[in-house]
Amino acid sequence: MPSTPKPTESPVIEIRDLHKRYGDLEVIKGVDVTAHRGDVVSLIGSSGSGKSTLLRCANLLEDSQKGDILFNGEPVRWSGHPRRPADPSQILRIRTNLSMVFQQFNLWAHMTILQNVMEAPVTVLGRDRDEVEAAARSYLDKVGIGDKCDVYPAQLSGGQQQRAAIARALCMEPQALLFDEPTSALDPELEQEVVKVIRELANEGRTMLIVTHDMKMAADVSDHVIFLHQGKIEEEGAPDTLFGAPKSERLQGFLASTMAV
Amino acid sequence: MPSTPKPTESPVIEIRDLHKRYGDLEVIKGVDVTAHRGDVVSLIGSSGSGKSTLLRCANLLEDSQKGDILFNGEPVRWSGHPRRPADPSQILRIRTNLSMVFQQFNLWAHMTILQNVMEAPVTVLGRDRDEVEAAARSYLDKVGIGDKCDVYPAQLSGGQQQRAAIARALCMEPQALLFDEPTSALDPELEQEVVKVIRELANEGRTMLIVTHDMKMAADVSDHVIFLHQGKIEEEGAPDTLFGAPKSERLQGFLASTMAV
Amino acid sequence: MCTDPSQLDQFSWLACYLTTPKHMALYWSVGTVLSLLAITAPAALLFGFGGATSARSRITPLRWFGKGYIAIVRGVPDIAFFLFFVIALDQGFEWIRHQVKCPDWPDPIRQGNDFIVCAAAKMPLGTAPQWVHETYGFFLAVLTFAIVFGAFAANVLYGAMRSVPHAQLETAAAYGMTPRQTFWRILVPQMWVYALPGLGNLWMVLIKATPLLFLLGVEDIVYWARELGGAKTARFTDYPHADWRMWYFFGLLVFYLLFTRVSEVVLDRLMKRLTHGQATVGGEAQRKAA
Amino acid sequence: MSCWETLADYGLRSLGYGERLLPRDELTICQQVVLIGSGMLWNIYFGVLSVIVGFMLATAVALGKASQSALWRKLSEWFIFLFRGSPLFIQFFFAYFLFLSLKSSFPAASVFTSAWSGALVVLILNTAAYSGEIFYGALMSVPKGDIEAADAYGFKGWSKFRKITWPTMLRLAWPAYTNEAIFLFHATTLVFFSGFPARQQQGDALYYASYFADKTFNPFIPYPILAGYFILLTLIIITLFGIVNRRLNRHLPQNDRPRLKLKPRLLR
Amino acid sequence: GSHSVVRMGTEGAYPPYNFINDAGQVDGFERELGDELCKRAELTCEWVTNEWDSIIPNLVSGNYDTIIAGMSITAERDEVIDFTQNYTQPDPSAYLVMAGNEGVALEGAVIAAQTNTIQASFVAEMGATLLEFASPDETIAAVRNGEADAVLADKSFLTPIADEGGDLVMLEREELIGGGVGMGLRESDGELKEKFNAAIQSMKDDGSLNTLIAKWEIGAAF
Ligand SMILES: Nc1ncnc2c1ncn2[C@@H]1O[C@H](COP(=O)(O)OP(=O)(O)OP(=O)(O)O)[C@@H](O)[C@H]1O
Ligand SMILES: Nc1ncnc2c1ncn2[C@@H]1O[C@H](COP(=O)(O)OP(=O)(O)OP(=O)(O)O)[C@@H](O)[C@H]1O
Ligand SMILES: [Mg+2]
Ligand SMILES: [Mg+2]
Repeated sequence: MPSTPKPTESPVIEIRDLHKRYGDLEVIKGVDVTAHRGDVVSLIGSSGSGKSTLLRCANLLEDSQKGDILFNGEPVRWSGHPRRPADPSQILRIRTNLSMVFQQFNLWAHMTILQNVMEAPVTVLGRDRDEVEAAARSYLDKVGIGDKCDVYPAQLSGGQQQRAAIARALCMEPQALLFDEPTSALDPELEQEVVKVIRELANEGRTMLIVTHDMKMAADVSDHVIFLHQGKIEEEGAPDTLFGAPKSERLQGFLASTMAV
Repeated sequence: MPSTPKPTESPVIEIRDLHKRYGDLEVIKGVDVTAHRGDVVSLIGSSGSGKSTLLRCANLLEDSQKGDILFNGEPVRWSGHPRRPADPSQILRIRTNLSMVFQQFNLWAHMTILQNVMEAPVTVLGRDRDEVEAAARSYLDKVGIGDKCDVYPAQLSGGQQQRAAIARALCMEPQALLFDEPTSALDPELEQEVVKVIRELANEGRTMLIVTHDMKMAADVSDHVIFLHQGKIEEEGAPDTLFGAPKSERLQGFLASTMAV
Repeated sequence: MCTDPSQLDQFSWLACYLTTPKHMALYWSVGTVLSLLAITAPAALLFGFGGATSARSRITPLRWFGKGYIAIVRGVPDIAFFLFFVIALDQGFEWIRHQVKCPDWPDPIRQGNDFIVCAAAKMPLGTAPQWVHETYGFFLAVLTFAIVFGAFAANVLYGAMRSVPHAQLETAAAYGMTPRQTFWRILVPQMWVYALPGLGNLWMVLIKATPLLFLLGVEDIVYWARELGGAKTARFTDYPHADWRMWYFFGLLVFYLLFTRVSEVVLDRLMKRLTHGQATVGGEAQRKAA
Repeated sequence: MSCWETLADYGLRSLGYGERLLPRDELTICQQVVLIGSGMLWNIYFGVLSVIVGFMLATAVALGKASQSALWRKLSEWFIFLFRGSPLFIQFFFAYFLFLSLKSSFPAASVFTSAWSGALVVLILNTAAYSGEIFYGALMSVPKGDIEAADAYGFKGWSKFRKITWPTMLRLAWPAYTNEAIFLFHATTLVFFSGFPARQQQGDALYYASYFADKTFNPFIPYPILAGYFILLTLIIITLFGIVNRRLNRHLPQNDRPRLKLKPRLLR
Repeated sequence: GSHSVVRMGTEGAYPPYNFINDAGQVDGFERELGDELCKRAELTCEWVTNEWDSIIPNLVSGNYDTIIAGMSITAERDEVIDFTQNYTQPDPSAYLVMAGNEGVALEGAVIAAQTNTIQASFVAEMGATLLEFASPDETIAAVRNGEADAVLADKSFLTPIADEGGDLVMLEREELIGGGVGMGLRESDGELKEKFNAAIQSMKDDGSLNTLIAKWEIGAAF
């Protein structure tokens, strides 16, 4: 599945020269990412290289110091200092079209799993409660925790929580999805399920940014892979070329360990 | 590294016919695990199969309904109904010889990373503060977050938190270690580092129980692999035989997905 | 010269008026109130800590004692408590001293309505100078306040201890910390974040309870403000005036507001330090503001 | 006179029904219990109404203090500061004074010179300020992950508050809020003690307790009776609030395992 | 028992009987009287103020030895404590109203009184609408701001206020509710009671008590 830019449409997600710092620590140092409709873009890189931060910026959860973020060609309007998104209705429009699976899951502790999944579609999108419930149950079944509908997050195993978080994102049926290490707590079998789901989503035309440590998965699902190193893009390209013939030394070293065993 | 029982010594960790339920849900249904000095035992199995629960039982964090747990041949004394460990001094002795890395890391939120690592050796083992600090810093360097000594857990990336949790466990220099998916948030490079650390520890004669979703890692470091399915041991053996020639259908299916890509 | 009629209506009249010995007593009582607060707050915190720890103790009688203390003292309005408890406390002390010092005393302690202990058991001794009596009264007031507010503090701390995420304690146990170590090293440091808002509130309530001091026999600022502010006829004072309580109460209002403001600033600082780097909305706001 | 008759005569005396005059001599314990209990009706009236109205106002105040708008923030901050920063009896004093002067310009305001409405207003504002601060503190302690997830899913404004923030805020605030509710009920004893005049000897529990203490010169009977009533009332409040608390915390795994019991060795 | 120092408990808020003067000291009729009585009984005395509501409980519990606080001798009180002979004649209570409102029908009026006083019970019994305030100042204020039509209090307390010549005037009508005022003592303290009784008697006999009563305008002489 080679990356096929569709020049007639503007990209769903476009990040231009983004800079972000926490206090004195510069975490993102000028990063560009473009993802068109149906694109799956993977972000790889070592721990602490800024992958989660980049996703959080894309979702407007973090302020950033410099650079642009565009959705469907529409640039985010900023204001203030430190700058932050200026237009609440724009933020809302963007976020309802964009679902995120957090690295720490962030399930709402006071709601059952089913409520967690149903909450946003019902409250934010105003969809019909019964319809949403049916959809939520089917998504929970899809990720294999249909029997855990009525328990609270604290009673789930790590992998079950992660799957609930994925179901929650899917149930929004958004234009684009942001996955932060969506299979970190999953066994290979379930990982395959998730890979299947991601492929289906891409076929439906949804755009995805995926942070992952799993090179096989990155190679498997992506149209485009970005290797982040200390807040900068060290190398990027189609998975075949990137994994097959890495150019930069850093990436070669990084990939060497994957093959080591 | 084939599993070599040392009949002259009693096993460091021995679990016999353990049963554990949460309310009506039976999670562990009679499991036996034996790990001698220097043994690395991996627990694999799908999400929700009871791996974390088993580790938590081994650490006496959970009550169990039936079965025995022995450390260095000494059985845990139980009392009460639901039964729980009866002898506080025994619990203490066991736990100081046993360090755990939690699936959710559970770093102490009010302490900096360095304090997190130093806390238990200083307060529990009563070791010299300066010596422990030196050791703690070297362990943090070893896992690659020596520069994050003075920040709080909430300011770390997922992988950094996980590494801090590993350093915390190592700094106890215990007889045995329990790792719950210790590389779930780590990139392949760091994972290799952790694998190296585990090997070193095994060479020093430390015993380890490792829950992991990474079959390569399991194959790479273990003396013995246990495949858990719905609270029971479905199959176990040396990694070569288990991964090379799985007997049970469930395991075959489970491993199929690993090879799938 | 202060009563010189020619100087009435002038600034110097006010200057004289505000420096009468009676006003000095008002200013002195400000010190009394402040020192009472300064001593009561740590004492109440201590009572609270003791109450909270015994309420979660494994030893059943101690647990009952802790829970009983919290439930009963917390259940009674402070006014009602003050109206009879100090006298009871005082009699209690004297009764104990009487048992110790005058074991051979022939007469009963209760004679009809009277409560009579031997002279040596009196608290303070009948011969003691007035300031000893006042100090003793002050001490009784502090003790009463500490017992009352200790119960509320105990409740706040008890709740805060339960708010610390269980995983944090479990981890400590897993690392071999004894319950005592877990308590002091993990639970106590972490509970403050959860306890501070409640304790801060309690401190505010405590400040606002000082007007009840006069029920305990301590002449506090409100007593003096009432006394000074009430209408005065020329027969009993050199400074007759109408009902000026309005102004005195306004002064009190300013005093309490200022005092509250200072407390808030200090509590805010404390809270900032406690939430620093924590994964909460507060910690996050602090980070984003930086 | 039997105790039942006393109950019939004085049970509703605090509201003006029953005997016109209070008992004067040969005061029985029964009379004290009945009349002080009758006075409790006022404490309950003040307490319940101001808890309910104050709760809503407090939520608004907390939101105001956390709001982006400087106007709302300042307004809430000053409100909290003023009412939390001054003793209740000073508030009563100034409120009574204010209502009196209002009365001279607006005759309609004369209702507020009576305790049942004037003191209620003061109590509501007072508890709204204290609880508002508690709620604000809890708002700041909500785990940021919860809010981020809500943000990320496009929750905003009211629905974000109602669905995500509010339940967690309440859960965190509840122990302190329970304290505040208890304080409020206790504070109702100040209404007649140093605030508003009692009319026709219709007062609250403390009013009657001090009446008896004055008549019998023995504080050790009426005040403990009053204390008993309040302990009972407080236990009821704690129970009701405890039910809510359990509901707010129902998602947390139960750790209330039976504890190790130290067996008493007294009988050996 | 024997008293090396006799502690005299008073309220300090009831002029002319007792009040705190500008110097912050207890002053008034009872201060002068008490000092003189102590001199005659050859006792060392010390003045203590205590809040009115708990003035009797604190006496019986031994926190001071006498009450000398304008306390009328009543049967109820006599059951709990002992009184010396009275050192004033019974003081009538009087009504204070706004100037121009002298014609008010008291039985149907709103009458203010201080909480827990004999006047409060009296108003309740006479059938007027009783309005109770915590302090005497507030009862006066209530008349001024129209909350009450009249205030009922001890005449000697109201006289100086009416004398100010302001907006308030005293009615002719008086009520004889109080007894004479005496010193309160613990029932077990008979010896002290005798000493003070003797001292009061000697002041009555030599007329010095009447001089004091006249000086402080307390009421009728003996
Ligand atoms: N506190 C709890 N209360 C009730 N059920 C629980 C609780 N903790 C775990 N469970 C259930 O026990 C089962 C086993 O959980 P466990 O955490 O051991 O799984 P696991 O094998 O570690 O899975 P994972 O790989 O996803 O972490 C799961 O079905 C889970 O829902
Ligand atoms: N709240 C924060 N305050 C300060 N520094 C932070 C904060 N959050 C993250 N960082 C730092 O920013 C850097 C990038 O963090 P980020 O979470 O983006 O890493 P990551 O690439 O997702 O790593 P991982 O794979 O371990 O999750 C890290 O060095 C981290 O310590
Ligand atoms: Mg990350
Ligand atoms: Mg697990």
